[in-house]
Amino acid sequence: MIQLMIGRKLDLSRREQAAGSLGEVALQVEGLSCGDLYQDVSFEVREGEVLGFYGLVGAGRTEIAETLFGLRRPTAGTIRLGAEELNHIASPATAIAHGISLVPESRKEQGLVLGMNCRDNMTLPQVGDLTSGPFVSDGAEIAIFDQYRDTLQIKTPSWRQAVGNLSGGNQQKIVIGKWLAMRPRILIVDEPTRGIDVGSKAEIHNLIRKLAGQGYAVIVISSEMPEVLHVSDRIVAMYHGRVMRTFTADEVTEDSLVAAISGIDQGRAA
Amino acid sequence: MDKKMKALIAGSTAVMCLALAGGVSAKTIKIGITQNNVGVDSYQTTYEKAFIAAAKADPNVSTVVLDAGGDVARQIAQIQDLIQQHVDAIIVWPTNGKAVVPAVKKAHDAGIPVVITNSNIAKQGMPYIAAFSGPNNIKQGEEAADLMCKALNGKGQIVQISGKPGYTTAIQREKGFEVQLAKKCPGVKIMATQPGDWNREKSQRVMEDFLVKYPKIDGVYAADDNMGVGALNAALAAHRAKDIKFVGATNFAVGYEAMAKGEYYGSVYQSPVEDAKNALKTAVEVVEGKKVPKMNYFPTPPIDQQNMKNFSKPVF
Amino acid sequence: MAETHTTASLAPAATERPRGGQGENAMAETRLKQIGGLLARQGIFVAFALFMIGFAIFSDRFLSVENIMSVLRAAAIIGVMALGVTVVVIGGNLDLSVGSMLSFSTVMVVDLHDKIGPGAAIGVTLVATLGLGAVNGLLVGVAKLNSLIVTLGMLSAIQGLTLIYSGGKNVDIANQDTTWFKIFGRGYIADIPTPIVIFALAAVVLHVVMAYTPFGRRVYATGGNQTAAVFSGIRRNRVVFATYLISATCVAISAIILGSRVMGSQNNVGQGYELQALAAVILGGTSLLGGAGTIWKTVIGVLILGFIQNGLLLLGFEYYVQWLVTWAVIILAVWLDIAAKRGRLWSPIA
Amino acid sequence: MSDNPLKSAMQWLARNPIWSFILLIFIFFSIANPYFFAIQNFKNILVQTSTIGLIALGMTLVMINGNIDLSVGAVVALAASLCVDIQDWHIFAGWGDWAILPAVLAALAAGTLLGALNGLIVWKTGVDSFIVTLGAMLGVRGLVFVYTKEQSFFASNFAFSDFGSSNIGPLPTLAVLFILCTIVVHFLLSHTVHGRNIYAVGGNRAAAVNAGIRVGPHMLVNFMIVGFFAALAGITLSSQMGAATPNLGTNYELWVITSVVLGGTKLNGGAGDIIGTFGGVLAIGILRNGMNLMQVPAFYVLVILGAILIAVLFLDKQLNRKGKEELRL
Repeated sequence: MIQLMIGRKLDLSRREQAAGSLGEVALQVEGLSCGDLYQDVSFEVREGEVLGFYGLVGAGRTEIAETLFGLRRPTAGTIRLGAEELNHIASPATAIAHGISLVPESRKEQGLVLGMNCRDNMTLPQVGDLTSGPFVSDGAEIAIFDQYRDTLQIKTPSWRQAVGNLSGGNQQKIVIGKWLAMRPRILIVDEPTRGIDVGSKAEIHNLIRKLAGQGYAVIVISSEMPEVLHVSDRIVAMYHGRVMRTFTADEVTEDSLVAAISGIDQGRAA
Repeated sequence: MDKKMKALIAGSTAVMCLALAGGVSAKTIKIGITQNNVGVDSYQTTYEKAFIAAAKADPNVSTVVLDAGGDVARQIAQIQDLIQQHVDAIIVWPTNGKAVVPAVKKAHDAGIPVVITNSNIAKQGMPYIAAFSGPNNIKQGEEAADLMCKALNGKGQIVQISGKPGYTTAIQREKGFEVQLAKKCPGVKIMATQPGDWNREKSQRVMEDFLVKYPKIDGVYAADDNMGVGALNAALAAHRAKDIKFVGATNFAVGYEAMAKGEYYGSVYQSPVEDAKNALKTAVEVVEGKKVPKMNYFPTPPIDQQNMKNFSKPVF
Repeated sequence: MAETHTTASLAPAATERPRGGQGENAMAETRLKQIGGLLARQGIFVAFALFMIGFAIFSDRFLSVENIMSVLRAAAIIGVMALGVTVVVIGGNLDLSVGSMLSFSTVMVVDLHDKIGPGAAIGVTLVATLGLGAVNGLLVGVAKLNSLIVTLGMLSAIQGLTLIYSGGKNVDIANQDTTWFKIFGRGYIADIPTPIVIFALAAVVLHVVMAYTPFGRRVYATGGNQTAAVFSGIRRNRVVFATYLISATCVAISAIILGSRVMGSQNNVGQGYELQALAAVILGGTSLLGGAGTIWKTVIGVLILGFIQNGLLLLGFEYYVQWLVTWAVIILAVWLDIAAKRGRLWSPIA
Repeated sequence: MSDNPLKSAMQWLARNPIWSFILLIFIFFSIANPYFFAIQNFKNILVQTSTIGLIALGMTLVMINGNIDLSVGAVVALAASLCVDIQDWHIFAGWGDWAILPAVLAALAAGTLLGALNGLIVWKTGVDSFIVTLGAMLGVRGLVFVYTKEQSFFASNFAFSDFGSSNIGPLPTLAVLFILCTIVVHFLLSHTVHGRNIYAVGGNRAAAVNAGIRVGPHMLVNFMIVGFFAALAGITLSSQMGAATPNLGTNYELWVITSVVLGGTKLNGGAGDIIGTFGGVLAIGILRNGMNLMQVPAFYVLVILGAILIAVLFLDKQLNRKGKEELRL
């Protein structure tokens, strides 16, 4: 029945190629809680791995991402980044310093300054480093923009274009480019393809796989089952602020995934 | 304790003590005052201090000192509040001579005598007040016109910098000056009038524009010395001060000094201390049932470079 | 090249507004768009030039060097303040406390001049003014309270502080002719009045800071979209705090010019200046929503206001006519500005 | 069981910090000053707040819309001047007390028209209302001086000022008028389609357009309402004084906005109500009255008012916090 709902079969063939090439544990979360939002969340991500977070809206996935990015203060638990163990991450600036990047859920509200041009948006997190003397270096900025425009195939007449005038897909690519340009160790993408056209969707999916292939630790949060199944190596299923089960690529089935995120097999979660 | 309180601003807190003490002994006279806008210039502040000091010197008097902050509506509210407190007399420094009439009538109807201070109430309000105490602003305008006429030997072209538009003192001084000049000194022409808002910097800016517009200016009349000195500053900067006679009103310390230096021709001397004492005395006499004249003007003589030795330097 | 990247990034929030009515009057609209493209960048210049020409026709003294210098000198006081306000507004906030802060600082610098000497007076005043700016910055930046109300409250509170400090009295400098303090308001540097030099210098410095430094970029981003700025790792608290410190510094500089020019101060000397400064900022095309605007256009806004006042006075109009004209000018200039940016004259609001 | 009403009252106060604040200062002044707690004084407070209060009613609507009107102070002066001047015109000489009627109507019409002008400019040009009314604040004051030629007007007919100090039953007429208007506007905002649209337009303009609301005319109407109330406030104020001065209403816009925001209306629009505004107006009125009675020196009053304004905002922020796990923006 679920197969009918989704309308296509699972494609797990691609997974084998990724297996075995995993690197160090980039991020390990232990018993992380944040008030009523989520409780006792534990997981780890390795370099070269895509970890999917699947669940219904309100399951606490975005809030976990925001906590890892220093936007929320957890009430319990630890966050281990490489060798370093932290109780919390103080601010997005600290998160960035630790090599974490977050492509947020809402690109218009959280991802972009719509009135600002493409280049300035893309270099915003690192503008403090792109300087010659006290001034922003035009050349360094344009170089970064050109690089990611080509890599991500962003369609814009010029970097001077205000991002508000771009299509949804290109806007999203600017946000992704902005965070790739930070060369993070851990890239978190929250609903990376919401509200963008099919072509761009596929491009972004391929990109995520490619990034993992290059050794990034990637966390993908999505409410679309095909997406999460397509890009992830492992999937964390959440329900009501709790991790119900973590699936590996081999064991995941649509039935079990749906069961996990709707709280049906609560017994197994404990 | 008392010393520390004095150190506090304007000693108003001390007055509160007095007011409390007043509650204890029943025989004291309780007088409420609502001032126009303390702090807008030194005159009003000095007035307030002198008033408080004078009240303190008289053991039979306790006071309630309020400030309308230049807002007519707030002044009316304050008069209502004073009626509410059943004071023995209310002294009003009108923010506007016409607008306070009904409130004054209300106090009058409640049996509380009202003394107007500094600038007078409109004639419609005269039946409801016990007395007026203060300078004669129209007369001051006239005195300034006479000074100007003397300074220019009856011939020349001048500019006028008036007070803040819409305020009684500004209007009366302007009127007194213009009428008297036209009558007594037809040879002196007013080329232009602009408001300086009782603000020295604004007046300086206005004068700078006048200096550009008129290649020849023989005299400047400013509705107070604060603005007069602003105009003088502008003329000094343009190196034209020597050709211009400056006449002001309400002699300020800066005006007095400029006069001593010979840069400023003259002004009208008006002491806020005198003003305050006069108001309190009038109010006390009214409460005590003495006969007082309705119009209690205190003298405001003209002051110029010749006779300034006879006056002490203003404290504000 | 120099200013392109900021101006280009200042695209209007037009994308957020519903678009409609395209097709009809297409021809007229394209033409308007072409003119608009030019005006969007230079509209305020055009308006300014028209004014100057208009006044020059009717008053032969208007364009004299003497008059221009005199207007600029007087406008420098509000001008420097307006520069600081521009930074705050670009950062997405308002500062209505600058007027009473100016009164405070002027009273303080003039009062302390005779007590502790000009140098120390300037130092103490600067510190005290920055302190007030820091209070604004803490309340708006760190406590995240609404800037309009905070600075409105500060307007009242600082007014009271000034009166408490001075006891309500005017303050004056005794030896006006001998103190070196006179250079700021009355002096000349290479035949140009010092206030103009200071204003120009402040404008250049702030323009460079806003257009070419990472800090400037962060201010634009914070004003443009506060949430996105935080999500980009910008420490919003510090940025907003800093904008208020800049604003306070500008006020302190204005106060020094004002105190030196007048050689005295009243407690209400800056009353109403906050709105004049804000009007200049708005005339310069800085959006009250934040994230857009430029320093040098604020300079034009200041000049327009200064020359209107001067021009109407030279033409012999009553003061209240100046108010009526300013009413029309503010609305027309801002309308012209946004009409050019959105490419159509009338608003798309249904 | 018995503490339930108390508990819910406490919760209500926590959600509406302005009323807790009013309670606090009310108790404070009652204890601290012997003249405060008196029926006559409460009447005074109501009359004194009615001016700012009437304007605040209209301002609440405009501000929930996401707009603002800074020109109300100048409109107060214009309406007051018109009202007091016109009743003394020669053509109405034979009308007796009825001469007041055309004067009042003219003043109300002027206020409503200026409101319409502001609204029309905001609607048609798309210029932000802050700018439009900032200009109007200056321009309308200019109109006042053009009309009055700097003169104050005095109502020679005492019937006009008697109205201002008259009573209906035990209550002052102006207080009754204010309370009536409060009820009417409250009803308008909470029980009519127009009221619902006010929130819709302020909350999300694009969505309001999609829902078929004609946003432009809608905002125009609200600007007319605030203009009307500013004019009405000008009339009641001038009838309290029996006179009008051209500087009347200076800075009123600041106090009106302050009261409205204290009452919980959001500056960005979309939220707020009349009960809250009434509380905000009352809070400032009580503070001013109490400080007058206690003779707080004028200089300190300014500091205290400023500090309280910020403190209430701070309190509101603290009370509306969602908790520690809130997003730290």
